[in-house]
Amino acid sequence: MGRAPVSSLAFDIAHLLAGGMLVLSFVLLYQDRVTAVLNVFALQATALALSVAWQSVVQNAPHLIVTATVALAVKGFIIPAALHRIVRRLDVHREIEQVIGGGPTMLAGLGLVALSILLVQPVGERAGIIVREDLAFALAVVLLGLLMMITRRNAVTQIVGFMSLENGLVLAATGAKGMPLVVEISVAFSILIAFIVFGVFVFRIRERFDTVDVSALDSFRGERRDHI
Amino acid sequence: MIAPVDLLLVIPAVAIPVLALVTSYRLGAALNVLACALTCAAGVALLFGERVRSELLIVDDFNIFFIVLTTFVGFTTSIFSATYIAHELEIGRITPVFLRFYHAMFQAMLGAMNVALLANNIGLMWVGVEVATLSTVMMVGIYRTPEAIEAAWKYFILGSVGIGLAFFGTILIYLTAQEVLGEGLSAMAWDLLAQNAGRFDPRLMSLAFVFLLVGYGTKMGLAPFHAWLPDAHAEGPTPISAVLSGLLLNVALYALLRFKMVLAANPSTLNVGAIMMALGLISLIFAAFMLYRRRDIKRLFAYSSIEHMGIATFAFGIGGPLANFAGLLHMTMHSLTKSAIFFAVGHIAQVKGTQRIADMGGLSVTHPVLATGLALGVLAIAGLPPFGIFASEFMLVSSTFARQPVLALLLIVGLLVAFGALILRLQEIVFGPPKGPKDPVKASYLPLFIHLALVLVAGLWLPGEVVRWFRAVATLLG
Amino acid sequence: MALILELALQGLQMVLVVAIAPLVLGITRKVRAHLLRRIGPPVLQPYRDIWKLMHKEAVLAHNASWIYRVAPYCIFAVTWVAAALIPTYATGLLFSWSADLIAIVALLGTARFALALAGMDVGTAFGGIGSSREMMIASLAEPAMLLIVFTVALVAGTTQLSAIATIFTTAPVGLRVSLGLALFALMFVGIAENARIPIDNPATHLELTMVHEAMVLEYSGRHLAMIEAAAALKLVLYFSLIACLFVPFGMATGDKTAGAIALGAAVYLAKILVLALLLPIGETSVAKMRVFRYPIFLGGAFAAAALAVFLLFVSRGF
Amino acid sequence: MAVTIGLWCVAALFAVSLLTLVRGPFGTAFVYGATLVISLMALALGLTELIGARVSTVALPLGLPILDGAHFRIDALTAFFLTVVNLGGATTSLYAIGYGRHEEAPMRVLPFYPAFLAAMNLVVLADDAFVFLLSWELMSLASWAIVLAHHRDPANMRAAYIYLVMASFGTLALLLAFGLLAGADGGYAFAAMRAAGPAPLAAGLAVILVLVGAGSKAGLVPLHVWLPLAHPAAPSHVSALLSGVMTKVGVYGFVRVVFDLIGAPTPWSGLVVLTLGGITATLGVLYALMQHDLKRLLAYHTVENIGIIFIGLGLALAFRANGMDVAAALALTAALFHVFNHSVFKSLLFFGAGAVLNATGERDMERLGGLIHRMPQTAIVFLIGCMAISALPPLNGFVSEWLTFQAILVSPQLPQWGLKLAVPAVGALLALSAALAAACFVKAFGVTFLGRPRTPAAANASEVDGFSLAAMFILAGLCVVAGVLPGFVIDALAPVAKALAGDVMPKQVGVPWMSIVPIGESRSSYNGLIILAFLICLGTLTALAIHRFATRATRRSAIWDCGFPLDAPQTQYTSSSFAMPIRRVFGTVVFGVHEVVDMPRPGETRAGHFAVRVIDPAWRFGYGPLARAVASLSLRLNHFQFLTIRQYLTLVFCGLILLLIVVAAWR
Repeated sequence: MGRAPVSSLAFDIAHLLAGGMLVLSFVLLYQDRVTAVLNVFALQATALALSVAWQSVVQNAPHLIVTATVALAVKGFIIPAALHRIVRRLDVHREIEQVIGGGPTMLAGLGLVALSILLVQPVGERAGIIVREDLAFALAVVLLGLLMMITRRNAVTQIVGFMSLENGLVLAATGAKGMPLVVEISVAFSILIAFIVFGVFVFRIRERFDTVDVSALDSFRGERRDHI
Repeated sequence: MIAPVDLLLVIPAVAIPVLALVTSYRLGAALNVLACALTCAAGVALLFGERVRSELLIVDDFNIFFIVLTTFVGFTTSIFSATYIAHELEIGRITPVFLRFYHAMFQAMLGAMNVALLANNIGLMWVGVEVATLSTVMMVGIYRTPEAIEAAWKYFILGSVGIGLAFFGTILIYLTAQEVLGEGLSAMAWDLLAQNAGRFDPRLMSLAFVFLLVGYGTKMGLAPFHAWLPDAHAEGPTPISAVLSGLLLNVALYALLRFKMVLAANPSTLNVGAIMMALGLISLIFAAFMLYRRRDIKRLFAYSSIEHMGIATFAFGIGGPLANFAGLLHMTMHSLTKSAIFFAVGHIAQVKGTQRIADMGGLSVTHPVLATGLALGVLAIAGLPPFGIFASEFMLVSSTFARQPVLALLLIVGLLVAFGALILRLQEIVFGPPKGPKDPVKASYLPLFIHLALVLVAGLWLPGEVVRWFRAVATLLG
Repeated sequence: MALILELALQGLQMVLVVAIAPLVLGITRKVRAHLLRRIGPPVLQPYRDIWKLMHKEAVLAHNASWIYRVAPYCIFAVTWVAAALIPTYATGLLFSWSADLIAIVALLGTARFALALAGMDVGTAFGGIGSSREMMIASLAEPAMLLIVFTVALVAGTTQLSAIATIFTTAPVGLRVSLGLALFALMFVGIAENARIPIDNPATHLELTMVHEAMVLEYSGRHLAMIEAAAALKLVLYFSLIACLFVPFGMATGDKTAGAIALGAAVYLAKILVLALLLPIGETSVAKMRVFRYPIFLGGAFAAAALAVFLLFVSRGF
Repeated sequence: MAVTIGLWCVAALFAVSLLTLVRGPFGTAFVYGATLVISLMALALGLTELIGARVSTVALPLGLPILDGAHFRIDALTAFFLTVVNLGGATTSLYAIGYGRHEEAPMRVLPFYPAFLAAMNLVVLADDAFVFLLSWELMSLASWAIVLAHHRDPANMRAAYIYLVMASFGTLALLLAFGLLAGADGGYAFAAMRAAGPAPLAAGLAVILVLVGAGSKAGLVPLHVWLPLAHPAAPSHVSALLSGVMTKVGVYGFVRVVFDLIGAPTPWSGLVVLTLGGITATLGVLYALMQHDLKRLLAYHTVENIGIIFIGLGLALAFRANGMDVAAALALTAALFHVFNHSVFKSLLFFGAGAVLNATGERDMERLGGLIHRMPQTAIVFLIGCMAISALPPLNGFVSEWLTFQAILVSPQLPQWGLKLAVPAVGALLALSAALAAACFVKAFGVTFLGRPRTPAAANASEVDGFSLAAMFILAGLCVVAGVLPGFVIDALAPVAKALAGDVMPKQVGVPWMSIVPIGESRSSYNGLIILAFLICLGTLTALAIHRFATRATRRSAIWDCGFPLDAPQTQYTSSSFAMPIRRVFGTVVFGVHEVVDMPRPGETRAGHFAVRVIDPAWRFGYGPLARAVASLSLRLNHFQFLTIRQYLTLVFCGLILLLIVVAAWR
């Protein structure tokens, strides 16, 4: 990616935090134990919170602090804790079955990062430098989150995938200078996630994300294959 | 005196808590109808008041028509839902508690759609669409059968991902805009965006549109992002299926079109028309073939909704005044017709006690009026005259063939395949030796036949005002 | 006055063809018999047969309908009209233009239609077999006939028989391969249409290969007489068609002086006589065909006619 | 204003149908009586306009929103087809006053019948693409509903389904053609299309598309498959409309677009139409010969006659393309004359079939026979119809085919070698189909009305009611009149020829002795009147003479049958045995005939069996594989209904990545 002017401290820190989130996404992809995944995600949430806080300082937009605290509280502590509970309650397999192995997933992830940089790279003529870097990272985090959702068979890890996707969104939103409604929307997202967790917990949706037993699935499709 | 624009938002907002608290079923249903009627009246009043434009809300040629349509279909659906839900309550498929929840959610959804349509702010519109989605998720799962929960869950997850992607696109649009329009609300206002799009960064806009297309495309049920749609239609209560097909898909497409307008105002952006045409054709042909294997009547018409959304998307993709006009007409006609079909289907499924097409043959013998309604609806949706969809498809196919012969051929292949499937099922349901129970149906035919009458009239004659709006929007869409 | 003369000439032609029809039949039978080393019936026998049949009472099956009784007269009348419209001794007769070659062929089709229906009326297996085969033969012969008409019309520029005759006698048409082929094809078609060997055997009964005789199996008395007469007329019709199309010489083409008329009549009778001599020679030299070899026979006729048309294109180059 | 009157008639018809739909059955007599009256009015209108040869137009504030209203127009062509349509409509209504009484579910026919008539009239009146296609499709829709009248029979359901899908296919083809003619900015008014005059390539493409679109309605091979299924499925009077009239509306569509809107044809388009017509004529009659269901036989014959009509149209195109306008006028007149003739005698024949169906409850000829004794009047009119459709002089069918032949005989003057060689071949095909038609109707009439009854049903049949007979006798009379006085019809068609072919045939009325001369005295002439007079005179004179001077004695006795009569009616020739020789000759080549003979050995006592299966190759090679392809494709795609959420997410992901790559690649 384009070398940034070293002078700007603001850029360096933002760059550091955003990059940290990206790295953590890779770690998430790499993990194959549920508990570890949850811990790593908590870490990423914390990184997000820090980066948002830093943005609020840089853009001197105090309301972003709310977002930061919400992110830290909800995604840093409450939800990981809740998920730990669920894992214990519903004894979800501790081992995460992967659809494609770790190596290929990593390669795919790298490809996605390259793609996102490729996409954002030419944008920068008029966009501020911070915006561009953040955007590249945010896009990469979003795509990696999606990748995680589709390469893991385990409900909990899929929730985590979605949440890291959403981390990317919040990163981008806060990166956009003076964007209205960011706080509200980030809060709304947290509620959304709460709903998902709630759903998993209440409806006992374990592997209904993805079951190997197809016949069981068809019973949930209203039309069975024998009708065909 | 409070302006109709605000009424459109206030009435549902008031109705939600009230309906959530009212315990009596009859009262709740009546209030629901009343609220919808008031909203509809406010929408109609909009036609006569002067156009409004504020930081957050706007009324222009484009959305005024969709607001009237949405509130109207909401109104008719509420009438239908009253009789429908009564029957569901009798056979105990849902409990009074859930019924209160249902009515509240109904209003929430309609209100959210009004927000999305009225919004002059891409963020606000996004919020509207998402709230509408989430409230429908709730209602899809309301029967709490494993199938229903499965459908709702699928809808929820795919919808959430769509939400996220659409939001990312919104952020990108804001980023491009704020470089020109400065920070704050003005960089998210429709009219300003459309006016100044020429000075935005085309690359970022194109990138944004891709995310918006996937995000809102998921809401519209464009293949391959359609997965939630058939099951959500099939497993939820039929009024919800009617509103989903009739309104929510339209609102999502409306959002997409707003963004297309912005892009159309900047010539140096990526040619998104091609992408939309591709997605439209894929949806059309895919859905057309999927129609053949359907055994569940509601799922059948859900796939037909995918098909028609594909047609509309294709129309806007190819662009030009004629095709855009056809697309707008098609959206309108489809929402009226499809909701009418779901009204009929709801009653049919109730009297026959099943949604399996195989178990509901010979309807014209057992329930002639319902059969007539369904037949007219299906013939209309299949694109037969003298109904409105014939007019829109007439314009679309002929003008496309004059410009892009090959695409027109693909288009008619899709249309023909879908036609074959629909007529096959129609004959299976309406004709042949009668099957299933013959007991009379307690139905309100009013909404069904009002919609059909409107579609019929629109197929032969459109008011000059509507034509003027459509022309104006068609030119804006480029 | 002139009109009356015209009518008289037309009437003369009509009477002429009817009058000579049984005689022609008799001659062919006689010649055939001689070729087969038999004495054979006297030449005038057909007159006697028809006369006798006319005076016998007609025996009808119980379920015979009016069609069965009307058909013979209808067939006779149609064949007579068709025969009377072919120029024999003079061109440009009063009604000569009321039907061209195509119409005459179609008139024969009408006669065939009536005959086939009559064959099916009583509802016997023989009648059915006859009708079915008759119609098949006709459907095979028709395209060839049309192409013959096409050839002639190409050369003469008209399908009007007396006009064709006039042109062929007056204008320098010359000897043409196409016309030869057309003649060949027309002979084949004529043999098929008149139920002669090798397509059919006019002198046979109780043979499953018979066509014409199978249709008229139930007939008796005056009805049979009519059908026999019609058959004889049809033979004469084809003879005079060949004469008119391919050897139209000696006809009274100009103004109808008595001399010209007399000459034309004499020449006509001579032509017919020659053809009546040639036909049995051809017949005796071949054997009866199996039913499903008919397509090959008539296919030959069709091929010849088609060849005639195309050769004409090549030669004329138009 | 003529158009206004026409539109009022249409409106009245719609009103009748709506009234019936709302108020329930008023009773058959009312509906058919009303349609009879209205059709008669429209018929009068058509005739007056045809004689007067005026053009009148009107535009209503309806129709396509982007268009300045709905346009309607009456010109010579419209007037002629108005006449044809409403003649059929009037006679059918008259017939149905009697026949309709036997309908068991009248409400499944009554509301749609007037709508069907109205739609057909509207097609003819339409003057812009939208109104045209709208009424075109409405026509299909109404008739579809009627075909479904007896919906409990699965065969009828199948027929109706295939019919509607084929109809919509045709409509889409026409829509594409109109798209070409209207251009990208939608000049959908016919006037605009006439003015535009498309580019040669577009014109050629449009001709093909119209051939497909209108041809599928008219029943051109290989688009004919719906016709023999749907026409028999409907109640007989509606079958008459479908076969006798609606196919003609298809022909109208072709003529209107190709001759009027596109204008300036190219020779090869003439060649294509001509060849297709020839093939259609021959195949149609061959399939007809193989049928033993009376109504299906008639339906296949419609295919044949449509072929003959298209031969004429193709010739007209070819002549027009080479500036031989008189010849074009001749060919066009022949085609339109045949349109009229076929509408007359095909309606007549379907009426007859309906009468037989009523009297015996049978459509299968193998179970009929000897009806001439029980239903004498029906037998007479049916015979006249058979002779007319077999192109036998002096009836009307012959006149139009004779004119077509005359047009064919002009063809050598065409410059193109392809046409030179094709036209005689087509002529031979035409002759072949004429002869086969004769064979086919000998079979139809002979097996149904002659011989001995094969079942009690046939033995106990009774004559039909007066209304039906009246309708049939009117049509039979028309067959004779149009046959002996064709000059009037030809002159009535002159304005049409003038408008579409640019020239007219010489005036016929006033030629001495009322004979007709296609292009000039010298070429050829025909006089049905004199021939008929001669036939009657000679026939009666001979009969009288014999009865007077010879004997009139007659004796009834048992069948002789060559000495050993078999009095079981099953020994008669059946329709399939009648068709056997032709099946043998053409069978293996043209259609996949499949004969199964199971003959017991001598001494075995079991019954022998013989079965024939004739498969329309259009099914075997065309539609069957198509249907199978759709089925298997839908089966494969159906797996997408059974994926898991994660897999659906994968779809979304892949779609997103793909689009992103597109954006990245776009520079």
